[in-house]
Amino acid sequence: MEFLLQPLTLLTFFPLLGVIVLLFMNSEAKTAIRWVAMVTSLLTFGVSLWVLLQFNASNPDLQLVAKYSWINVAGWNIYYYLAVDGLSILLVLLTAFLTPISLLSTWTAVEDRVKDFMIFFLLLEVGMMGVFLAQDLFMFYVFWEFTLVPMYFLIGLWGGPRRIYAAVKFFLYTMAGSILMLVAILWLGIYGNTFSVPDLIAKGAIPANIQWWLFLAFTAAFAIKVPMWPLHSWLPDAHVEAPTAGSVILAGVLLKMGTYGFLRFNIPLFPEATVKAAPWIALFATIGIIYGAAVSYAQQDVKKLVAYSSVSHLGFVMLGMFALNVQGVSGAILQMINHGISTGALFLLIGMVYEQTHTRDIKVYGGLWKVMPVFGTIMLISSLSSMGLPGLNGFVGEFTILLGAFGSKAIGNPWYAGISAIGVIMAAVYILYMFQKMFLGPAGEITHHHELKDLNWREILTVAPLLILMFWIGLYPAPFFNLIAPAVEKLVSALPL
Amino acid sequence: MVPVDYYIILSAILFTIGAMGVLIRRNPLIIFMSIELMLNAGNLAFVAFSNMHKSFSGQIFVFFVIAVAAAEVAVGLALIVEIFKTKKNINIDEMNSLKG
Amino acid sequence: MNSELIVFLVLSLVAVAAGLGMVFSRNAVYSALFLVLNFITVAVFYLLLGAPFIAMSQITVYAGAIMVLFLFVIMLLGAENLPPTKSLPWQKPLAYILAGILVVESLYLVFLQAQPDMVVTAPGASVNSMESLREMAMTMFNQFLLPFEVTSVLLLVAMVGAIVLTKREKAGQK
Amino acid sequence: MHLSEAVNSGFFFLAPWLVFAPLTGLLINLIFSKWFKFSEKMVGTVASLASGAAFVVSVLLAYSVSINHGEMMRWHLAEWIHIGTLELDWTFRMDSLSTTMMLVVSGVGTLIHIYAIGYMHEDVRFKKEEGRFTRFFIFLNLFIAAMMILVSGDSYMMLFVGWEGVGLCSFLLIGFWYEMDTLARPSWANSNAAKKAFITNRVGDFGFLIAGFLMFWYLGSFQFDEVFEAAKTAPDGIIVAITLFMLVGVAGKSAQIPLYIWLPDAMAGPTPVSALIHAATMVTAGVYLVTRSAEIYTLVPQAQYIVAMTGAGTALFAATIAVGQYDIKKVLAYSTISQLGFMVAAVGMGAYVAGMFHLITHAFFKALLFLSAGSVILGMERGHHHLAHHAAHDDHGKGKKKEGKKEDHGHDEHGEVFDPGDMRNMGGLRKTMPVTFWLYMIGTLALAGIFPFAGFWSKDEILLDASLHFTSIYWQLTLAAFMTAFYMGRQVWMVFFGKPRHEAAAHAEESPKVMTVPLMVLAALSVLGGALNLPFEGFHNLGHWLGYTLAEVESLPLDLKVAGISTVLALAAIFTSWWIYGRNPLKAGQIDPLKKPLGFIFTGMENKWFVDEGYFAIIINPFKKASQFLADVIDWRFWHDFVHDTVILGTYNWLSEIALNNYADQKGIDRFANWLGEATQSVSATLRKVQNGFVRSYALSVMLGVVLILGYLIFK
Repeated sequence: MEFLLQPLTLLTFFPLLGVIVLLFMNSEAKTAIRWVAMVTSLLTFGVSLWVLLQFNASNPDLQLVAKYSWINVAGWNIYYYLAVDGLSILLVLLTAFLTPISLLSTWTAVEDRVKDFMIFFLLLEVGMMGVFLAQDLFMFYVFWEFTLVPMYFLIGLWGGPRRIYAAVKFFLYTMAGSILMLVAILWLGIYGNTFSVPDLIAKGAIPANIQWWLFLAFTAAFAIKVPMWPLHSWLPDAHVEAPTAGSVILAGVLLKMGTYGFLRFNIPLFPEATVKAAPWIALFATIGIIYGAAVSYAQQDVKKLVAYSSVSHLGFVMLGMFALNVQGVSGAILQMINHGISTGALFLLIGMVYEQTHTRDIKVYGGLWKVMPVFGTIMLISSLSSMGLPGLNGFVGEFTILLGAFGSKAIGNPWYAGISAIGVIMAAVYILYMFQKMFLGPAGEITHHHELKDLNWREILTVAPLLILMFWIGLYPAPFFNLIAPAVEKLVSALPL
Repeated sequence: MVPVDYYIILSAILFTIGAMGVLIRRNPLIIFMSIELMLNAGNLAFVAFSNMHKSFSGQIFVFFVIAVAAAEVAVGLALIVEIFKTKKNINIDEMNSLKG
Repeated sequence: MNSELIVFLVLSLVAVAAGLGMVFSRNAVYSALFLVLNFITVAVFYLLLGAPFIAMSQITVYAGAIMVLFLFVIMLLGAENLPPTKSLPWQKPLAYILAGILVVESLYLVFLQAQPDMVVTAPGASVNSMESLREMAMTMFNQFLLPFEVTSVLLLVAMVGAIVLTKREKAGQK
Repeated sequence: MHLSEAVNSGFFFLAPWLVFAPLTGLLINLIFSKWFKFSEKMVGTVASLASGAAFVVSVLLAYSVSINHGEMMRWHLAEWIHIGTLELDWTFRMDSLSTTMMLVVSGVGTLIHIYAIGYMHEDVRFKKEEGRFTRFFIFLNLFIAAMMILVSGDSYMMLFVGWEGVGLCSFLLIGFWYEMDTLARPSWANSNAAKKAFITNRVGDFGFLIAGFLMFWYLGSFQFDEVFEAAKTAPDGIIVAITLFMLVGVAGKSAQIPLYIWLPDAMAGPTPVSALIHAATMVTAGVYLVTRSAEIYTLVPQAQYIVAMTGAGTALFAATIAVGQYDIKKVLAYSTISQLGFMVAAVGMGAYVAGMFHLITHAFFKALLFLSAGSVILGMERGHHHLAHHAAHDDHGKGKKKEGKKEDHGHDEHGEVFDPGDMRNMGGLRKTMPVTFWLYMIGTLALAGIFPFAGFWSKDEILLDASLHFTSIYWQLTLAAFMTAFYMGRQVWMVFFGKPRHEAAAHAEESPKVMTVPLMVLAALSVLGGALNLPFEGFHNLGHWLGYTLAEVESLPLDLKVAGISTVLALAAIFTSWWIYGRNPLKAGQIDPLKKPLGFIFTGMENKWFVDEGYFAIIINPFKKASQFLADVIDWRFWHDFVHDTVILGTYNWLSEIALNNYADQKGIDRFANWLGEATQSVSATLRKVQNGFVRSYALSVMLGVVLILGYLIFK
């Protein structure tokens, strides 16, 4: 009982309660099923807030530790080890926060096999929580792979026309990277005689040449997940085919698992290799920023456009993270949240209009603002947040990232940041292009243009929390930075710079 | 004073009778009853051994067997009723949809 | 030869006869009644073996509840006599043969390892029945608490299962 | 704080209300206008009051600064971004420079708010569409708020927030009629113009950002005073880089070469917007930025020179284009670019007071001109409307209402497009719109720099400064001033004199009071604005006032030679324009009389020297092509389809099928595998019979198993 009442254990496995209840429900009682899932996710969010209350922001170390020996054979010390610190607290909150919002967005969008959908969704939440909270490599790997399964089904069962292709590609791509990571994890476990990350860090001093290989193996898994250029090819497929809620979670949380992986494992476990790799990662990040922005401008499919914009945005995150100074890393962490909020909102909104028009072709839209003023306004704010307008959240992240990268000792020269700043211009180009083609201009050719209904209260309620956060982070990000600052300082100060 | 062996022999005989019932009857109800008889035979052996070893474990095991048997009968009979509803017949030989 | 042995022998004859009767009765109702008889004799054996609580359970649960359930179902489905079929011609002879072998085998086994000095203690001779009941309860609720609880879950599941299986589908569906 | 105390020590605590007041107005209109069904007047009043409140706060703050003898005060509202050594706060800065800007922004802003109530009501494009009217005022209030953040921020980054915020408002307001073009035909033109403005500004912002990064890593802060302090000891190269990158930002926002291209297109916005944002306030943000950074600019004369040259070049270049324009607002737009060039040149030369002075007077008279032009356009619209009604008689009257919902108001009944802003359609408006005419005249004279209007004093101060320091700049600016007077003369002759060249001009009607009264206020300011800073001993009020903030302030006496030359040139220009356009007024359909003598030069002026086309050819189209290529060919067909689906998947299939099946295994493994398969099949066919489906026979086999096992146990 004591075991179950630990905050983090409770947080991770709380959605399972909902799953159990759902299993006993009649699959025809769709509304009741939705409510059960909704209430579960809201309660999970409540638990996450409870965790936040117990979280001590000034402590840079792992907190609320739940550590038990789990598998202890043949000298392998595998722990059941959950803990949270400044690096992960925001992501945990984001996960708990986005899940109910995504569920709310499925209220009318998902009509068949609602029960299965909700069960998969809640299972996905368990997996994501586990990824962000696990401090044991083995346990992390279990959760990491576990998230694939529900997502695979979410794309494969409720997706668009090419969903099977997209789902399989998503699955194989991630698996391919994970296998290298698994090898590295096993090596580490045998080498350190433990799988617990803090213990491994404390042991320290992995030989430099081996560090390099391990770093690459972990990078393979995480870079695919992020996705870093040029490993992004699965992302447009997955995003375009996934149902709205799936896209939201995919962009909002699943991609962050990759960036978080770098933060949690690569940087502290392999500090020498990290410093050595920083200019290279920065190079790829910069290419990703420019490339993603350019490619996204040429898209005719709105969802694809936003998907490619993710490549660009996550390039910023990677750039900031491997600036390896406090500004860059803090900005990167905040930008992970920002990207979840802004891109999440964009996917939600596109999903809402898609529900009415059943097309994502940008050319047939036009003049939507006139017909749907509320929708247009919310979309405008989300777009501006995504392109980094000061006063909204995107700017705070991008600015601190670029600032950090500009003066980063690890990257070594300001050119990457300078070129990436061009990405900020290009973000304006593609975001405004999308906004203009959809919302401005004369009425588009879409046939039932005039029957389009503006957002209803449920839909407004779905995006309202995101909007509030956009303004909050944009205007007063201090509470967020305060949560992450000590942990980031500890992380950065441990690096051999 | 009865030797424990006698009880075991009796138990074995009853068990065989039950097994035979399962094999030769086609009425699932009777088959079920035969199974109950087999369980009873087992129980009898348990209690005998419990007495022999002066331990309550055997008796407690019997208790559990009774509970499981009750559960089994409840579900089994429900199944039979359901099968009867759909097939209008309870001939065990006609329940052969598993045929390879 | 003491009185206890006599009781045992008589009752075991009754039990075997009732078992055979159950198996060979044409009518299912008779089968059920034979089985009740068998159960009751076995309950007496339990008493002889110093297990009064099990004996009572045997009467109430088996002879009472379960058999009533059987009878109900028999009534519900009709105690019909199934027509003979040609489907498994060698089933019956084979069954007899196997049963015979099994009895022989088990008797052989028992006698092979017979320990004639091992005898059951008479009821009430050494153990106060209430005392033994208390001890048994102590064992059950200390040592076997978890299986006990699991049993309750099992019964619940069976209950739910039985209800679900026999539930009448609403009109319109199916 | 008690009022009396505040009167004595200052109203600095009101500083946040500079931003909150317009935001309050915005929120009221945003949230309540629909619920309580605000009338147009109500919406306009709320917005104007909000803006007026900001003006009142500005006045109080200016008063507070003055009673503190110009001492700079800060008001810390909240922290913004604090990471490590990076410390950004929401801190308001009140000194003579920022309060001056506040006064201009909120003062002109409020007048334009009031004017807009009338204008937007009259605007024919406004079809009583629900929410549009409210939306306009929400944007205007948002603009005031953003502009206040810009001018009152205490660090470069807070300034940048306002900087991008006004860029957003500019985008929203240029694209206000997003579903049409300037002639109200369904088109992407207006939204394209809006997008162009935002993106061009973003290019400038890129420069600003880089300047900011350099500032942080080399000077250690974003806060003005700390930056200025650190700059004194920093290497010159860094300061030059910072100032030049900042110049990119200035060029974007203040429409200087090479980023001025967005401003003419920005005229797609409603006229009050052109007046407020694209003439009086937002575009001067760059000038403000340079003035604010005076202390770092003065450290590097070479950078200053580049700034001044940019400004002077822009002033001349834009003036030439203005000569060749026919659209009444386009002329004013290029005039604005040109005048901004004057200001940038001034601040580049270090004549910050002159620059600020011209900024203020320009805000007055250019707002006046734009608003009067708006009045002219509306007058023309009304005339046209009037005509349409007459021509269509009653049967059309009914259809009109229905058609009113569609966006075809720009067409007259022949389907011909009528452009109410085209000066070639006007003429003789002096008679039909007398009030507007006189107001326009005042604005024109002020802009042309005729004594004693405001423009004379401020422009003269710039020219004087240039004549003392940089001769080449002086001549460029003087030439630009000459052309300014010329194109303004051309405009006045074409619009107000001669005979109407279109029926609409003949039936044009005067605008209502709600529009003309704010114009009169602006006209008065345009006449008297020069008094702010007269070039006489003891009258350098503005110079003295800004001197509190700016380290070095020159107070030059009037130089009769410079003033004389510019006045004579201005008069000559007006005379020339009369000679060409006034003496023989243009006839309907006649080509511009300048076209013949100037030839291809005029074609260049007419077509804006083909700069837009150049940008399209050099930057925009290649970018579009490149991104198309990257997306379609590289990313999709090559990387997504070819590499993943063909190479990786194909190789896998090839390996599994061809390599394994055909070569190695046909003989050995394959045969064995086949045999195995067949054997399994036959065995299973036999075994399948056992699986007869009879429960009892299964039970029998179980029994058999039991017997056998027991037997084994016995006989083992």
